Amino acid sequence: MDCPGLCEALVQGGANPGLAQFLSLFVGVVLVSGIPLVTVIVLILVERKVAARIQDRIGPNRVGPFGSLQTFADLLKLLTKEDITPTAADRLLYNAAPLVSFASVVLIWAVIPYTPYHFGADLEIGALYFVAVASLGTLAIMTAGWASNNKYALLGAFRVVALLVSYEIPLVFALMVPIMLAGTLNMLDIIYAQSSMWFVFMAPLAMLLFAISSQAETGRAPFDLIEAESELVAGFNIEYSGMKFGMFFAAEFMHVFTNAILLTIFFFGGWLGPLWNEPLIAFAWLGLKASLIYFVFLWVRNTVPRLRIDQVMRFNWFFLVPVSIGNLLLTALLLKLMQELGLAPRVLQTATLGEVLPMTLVLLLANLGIIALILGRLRTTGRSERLATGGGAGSMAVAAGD
Amino acid sequence: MEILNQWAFIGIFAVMAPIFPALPILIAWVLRPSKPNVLKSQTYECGVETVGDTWVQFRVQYYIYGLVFLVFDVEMVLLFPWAVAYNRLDFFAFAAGLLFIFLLFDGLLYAWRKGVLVWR
Amino acid sequence: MIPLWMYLVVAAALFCIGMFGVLARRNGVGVLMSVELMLSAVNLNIVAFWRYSTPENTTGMVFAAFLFVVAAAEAAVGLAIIISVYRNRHSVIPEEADTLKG
Amino acid sequence: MEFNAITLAFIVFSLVTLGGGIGVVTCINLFRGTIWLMVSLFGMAGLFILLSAPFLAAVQVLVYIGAIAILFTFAVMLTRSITHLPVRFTRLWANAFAAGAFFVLLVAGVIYPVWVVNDAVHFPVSDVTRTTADLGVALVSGNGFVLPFEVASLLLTAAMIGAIVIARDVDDEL
Repeated sequence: MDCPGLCEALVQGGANPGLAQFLSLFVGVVLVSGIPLVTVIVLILVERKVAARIQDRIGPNRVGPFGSLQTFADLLKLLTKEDITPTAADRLLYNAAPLVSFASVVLIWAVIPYTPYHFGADLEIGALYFVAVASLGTLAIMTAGWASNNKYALLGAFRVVALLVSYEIPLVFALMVPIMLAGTLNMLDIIYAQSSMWFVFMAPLAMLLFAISSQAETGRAPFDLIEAESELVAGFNIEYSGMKFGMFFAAEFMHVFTNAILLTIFFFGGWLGPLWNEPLIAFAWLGLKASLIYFVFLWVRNTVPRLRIDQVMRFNWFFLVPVSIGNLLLTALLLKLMQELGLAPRVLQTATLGEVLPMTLVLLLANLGIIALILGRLRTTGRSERLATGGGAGSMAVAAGD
Repeated sequence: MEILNQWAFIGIFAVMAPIFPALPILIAWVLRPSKPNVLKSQTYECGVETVGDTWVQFRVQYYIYGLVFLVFDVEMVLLFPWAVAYNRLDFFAFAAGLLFIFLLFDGLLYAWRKGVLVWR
Repeated sequence: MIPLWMYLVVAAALFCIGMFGVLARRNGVGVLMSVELMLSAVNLNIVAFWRYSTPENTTGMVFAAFLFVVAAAEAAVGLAIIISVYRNRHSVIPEEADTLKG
Repeated sequence: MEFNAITLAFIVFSLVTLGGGIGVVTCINLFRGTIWLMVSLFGMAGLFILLSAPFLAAVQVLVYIGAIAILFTFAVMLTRSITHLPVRFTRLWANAFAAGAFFVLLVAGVIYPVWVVNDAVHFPVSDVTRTTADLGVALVSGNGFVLPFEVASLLLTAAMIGAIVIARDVDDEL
């Protein structure tokens, strides 16, 4: 049995090989899952600080230096809050839903390569694993809404689920572009395929589609119409209070950062950067890129207005889905043409910069062409809609598609 | 066995993952006050008494969104191997993928034409 | 390593549970769920046979993948029919919808 | 057969699969039935992993838990009286007996004589298995399964159109 590192040391120390292997895996699990759990505590503070700055406020600044202990204060408050379970609720499912919701996000981190040498599991189907695990979250929301036995919760859950499943289609079609370029589902191989050129230069449109739909998957602004925390009751988690609500909340925060990390891995080269062979530097690159993307997500969240559900649905079915399918087909066509002409390497993992440059240029130009076309069409559609409604503000938000 | 070792990690992870959120909930269960009363544990409905049954009839459009998603999801399942193997294949693979997606797109086009994807 | 017959027994048991559901459940949605169980049992059999007899071949995997397609199509159309019948007759009991008229 | 981690995993996944199945056919509340179905199919995904088919396991979770479960829950809510059906079963004992007899027949008549005693195929002939990329090559290469691949797409499109026609409200017509 393969048993390196800690496991080997344990066996030499006289432990049972099976037990040693289990223990080493267990320690690995705790280490890997510890990273998202620690990050989420930091993220909540960062999110509040950034939101405050964007809205010209100061943000939390009382507890600890610069308010850095605010999250712990909130945690203590949540721990001592009374936890009300409505009598009409289905108790088992009501209690299971927040656990599944949180677990569905933590589970994604099992396949994330932190450095070239440190990762949880190196699965052959890593990218598909992420899509599959993320779909557990949808079921958790459905269960939460149903088990609360509340009309608003159920209706909220139905709307979230309809939104989530809709936006999963462009998400996966956009994800298929880097997979096709790299020719593998393995997360490490996808990163190595970008060693001479990041995929964002070959598929900027797929990157944008992935970013938009993953933002929608987290249910945040401008897609937070179901929660609408400033106007409506909270949607599917209306009956949840105390720590159980806190778990839904933490899962959402973690999901945003997870999406930033995934975007980094699929399009921005993961831990690739100067001196990435050093584990610490590689980890720093991953963290830096993901933090920048996370900041952009926060920026979008705090500046873009909330959309109505019909607008969100229309935006998805009449704009994102066809564009993502068209993008996939166009990339496939160009890639195959260039490969047949000998202008593109078939294995990107070992290709040099000179070999990938022609295909990058062609794909980049094609992507920019589509983006220009879409923007032109949006402009004309938007103008005609504004004229038709007499300059109503609502028509500006989503003027895509038909 | 190397592969199963990776999956053993996922297995332990899957058992551990719900325990992480369960721990704070358990701690809260010990710490929190618990004074339930009839009014407090009623179903919340904007402050007024709950009216009628929760299992209200929903519109069929939710089902149709789920249906279209299911079809796309299964199509994606077959497209994933196609995308992974794409670099190894010749031009015929593109034609096969194009036809596959074209057939799928027909269904989407039908749904558009019937207007079932417009939220109402 | 686990011998093949153990997988076959599990698949057979699941198939029979599904069969019981199809025969006995009065609720149309319950019947469809049981059909999904039976299809899954078949899928387990296919994958087990593939793994134990011809793992160097892709045929078994391809078959299993197509079975997912069939299961999805079955669920989609079956549930649509149940919804339609329910709307017209306010009943989800298969035996009560026997006139074959929408 | 020695007792090791794989055996333990097999037992756990089998119990989850069969327990979930029993939950599906016996539950009163259909939403819980959907959850039981997911539990059962989740266990089956574990069995797929033990059979070194991780792609199929991921697809199992993606398709069943991600999509079919959602569809079932929507359908349960659309046909609301379903959760309060007074009678769960028709001819409970006769059907239970039939299913049990069929199981005994399968095990004693087919599985035991052919695969336990006969020892025809007992253990995998090789540990070399095919990957997702090989599946992709088989699906779209000319001498592979390209025709079934396209027919699958056609079948799904037909199912989608058919289901929309059947399920659509009449007043949804534009």
